[in-house]
Amino acid sequence: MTPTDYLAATLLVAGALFFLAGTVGLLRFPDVYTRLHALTKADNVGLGLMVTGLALQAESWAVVGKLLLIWWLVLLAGASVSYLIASGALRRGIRPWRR
Amino acid sequence: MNTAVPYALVGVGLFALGFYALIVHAHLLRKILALNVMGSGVFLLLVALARRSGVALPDVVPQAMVITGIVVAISATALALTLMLRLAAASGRAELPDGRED
Amino acid sequence: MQTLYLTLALFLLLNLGAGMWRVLRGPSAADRMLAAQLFGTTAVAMLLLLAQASGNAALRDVALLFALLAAVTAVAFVRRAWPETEQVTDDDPN
Amino acid sequence: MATLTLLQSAFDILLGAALLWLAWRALNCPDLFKAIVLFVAFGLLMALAWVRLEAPDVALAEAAIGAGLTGALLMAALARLRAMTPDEEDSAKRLPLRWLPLAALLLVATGLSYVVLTLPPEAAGLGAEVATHLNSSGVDNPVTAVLLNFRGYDTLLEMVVLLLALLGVWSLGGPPLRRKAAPGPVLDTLARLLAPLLILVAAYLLWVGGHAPGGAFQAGSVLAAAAVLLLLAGWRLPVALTALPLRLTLVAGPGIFVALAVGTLLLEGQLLQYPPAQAGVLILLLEAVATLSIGVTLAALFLGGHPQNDNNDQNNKEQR
Repeated sequence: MTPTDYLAATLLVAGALFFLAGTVGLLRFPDVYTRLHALTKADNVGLGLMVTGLALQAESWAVVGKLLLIWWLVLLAGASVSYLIASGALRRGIRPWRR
Repeated sequence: MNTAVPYALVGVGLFALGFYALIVHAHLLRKILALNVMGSGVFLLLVALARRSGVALPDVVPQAMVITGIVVAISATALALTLMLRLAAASGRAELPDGRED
Repeated sequence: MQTLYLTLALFLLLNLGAGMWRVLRGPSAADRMLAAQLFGTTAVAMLLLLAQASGNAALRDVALLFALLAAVTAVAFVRRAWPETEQVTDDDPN
Repeated sequence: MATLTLLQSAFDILLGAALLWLAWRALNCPDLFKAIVLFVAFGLLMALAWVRLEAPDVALAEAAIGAGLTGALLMAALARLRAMTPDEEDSAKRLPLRWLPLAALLLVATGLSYVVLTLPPEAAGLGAEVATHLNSSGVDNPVTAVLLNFRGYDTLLEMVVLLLALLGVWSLGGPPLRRKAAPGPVLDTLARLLAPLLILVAAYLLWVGGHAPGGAFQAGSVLAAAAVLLLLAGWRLPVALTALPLRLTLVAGPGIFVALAVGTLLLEGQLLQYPPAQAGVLILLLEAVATLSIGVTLAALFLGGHPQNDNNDQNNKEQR
């Protein structure tokens, strides 16, 4: 294992932990808005860390480009869809959670 | 025992699950889902069985057939959904008459 | 590294299984859709890991398709299938 | 190495169990919307199963169709159904002899599993045959070679099936559901960004299909996804294009296939037997036209009724 490998492994594991955080948020948070918040942020960061880790191991720049494109697409879709769901939920009168 | 055999068994399971749901559920949308699950089971069985030897040259003919099958399945699903909607528009219910209520 | 890739892929699959609970539980349609969205992102990560583990570059194309198409089902939900009046009250005992 | 095998087996078993469980829940939970979401998740996991079975071509098709189009199709149908029948919940009537099909199917599943487990370990397939003739097929991807050269008649008939399904839908479907609500800036931007990318990826899949996983079906499905996204964002075809140009695009795929079949039958003496020197070009041409037809047909299937009914009174876009 080279230093790059160690760095990549650290990034991958960190990414996986963010995914775990996202899932815990999805299961434990009290309403749809907080769950949206947990999912979109944690998962997109998790995927970003994983993409960075995999990019360090990639065999060519084309692969790095594809990995970044995939991440960007997930960010775009995640951001737009979470906006659509949140505004739709508000319009339908689902009240945000208050302590 | 290699990768392929468990998936072939899952294919068998999916087929049986889908068939059961196709028989017991009255709602047509559920029947359409059941048909799709059955189809997925058959596809899985086809590809998994072709791959079970695990040799260097996997048989690609079943794979090609499954790709065709997936596209045919979605077009058949679209037609079935339209038929269901038509029936619902005509009778007010998305179920087949079962003869017991007449 | 191979072991790490596969371990992480397995971990993500378990994660996905846990997220399934939210699809079943709801309570609102939006919650179910949201969880399905999580599946898409997780599947992308899993595919990228498997691509690196197996050296099969085509799996990145599968991940690319997932990333592109994740939005289509969700948009279909928001624009078509989401009823204007949500009957379920969103109160979670947690 | 032992750890690797163990991890892979664990992955396979978990994935298989998840597939069976998802199918069970999707088919038996009372709420139809939940069933659809579970079915979409099922399609997603199916793509992973294809990956594990080393069938990336199938995984691409499943990803495009299972994860994208099927979900959109089912959601749109459910919305129309709800508009017609308010009590859409599946009552799951108690059949008097519910256990009878269960027992029969358990028997069938056991028998099938027994057959699967006792099959000889070596599959007597056509893998070697395909590999031998791959050089003369004009492409390097064996799946594309089978789909468009060795068994081109499958694909020809498949295009006809697609067209027939669309004819069925057009002759049955009422006017499609119309949402008057404006798509809003976010959805509009998303569609404007994603649709060109989807078209680009479709072209990439079409090109890459010659030597790596990809091809006309996958590309066509991605093209259809682009169209579906635009339709959902409120875009409609200009009225001028809904009559003849649309119909021509729809029949172009089967049409060029039939023309080529007749041509090869007359010149080479056999159906869809391309001269090896031109095979590569012919397949690419065929695939390009087929992609366009598949994409437009699938999108039209999503839209439901004939597009002319839909926008008699509209221009390029839905009223905002």
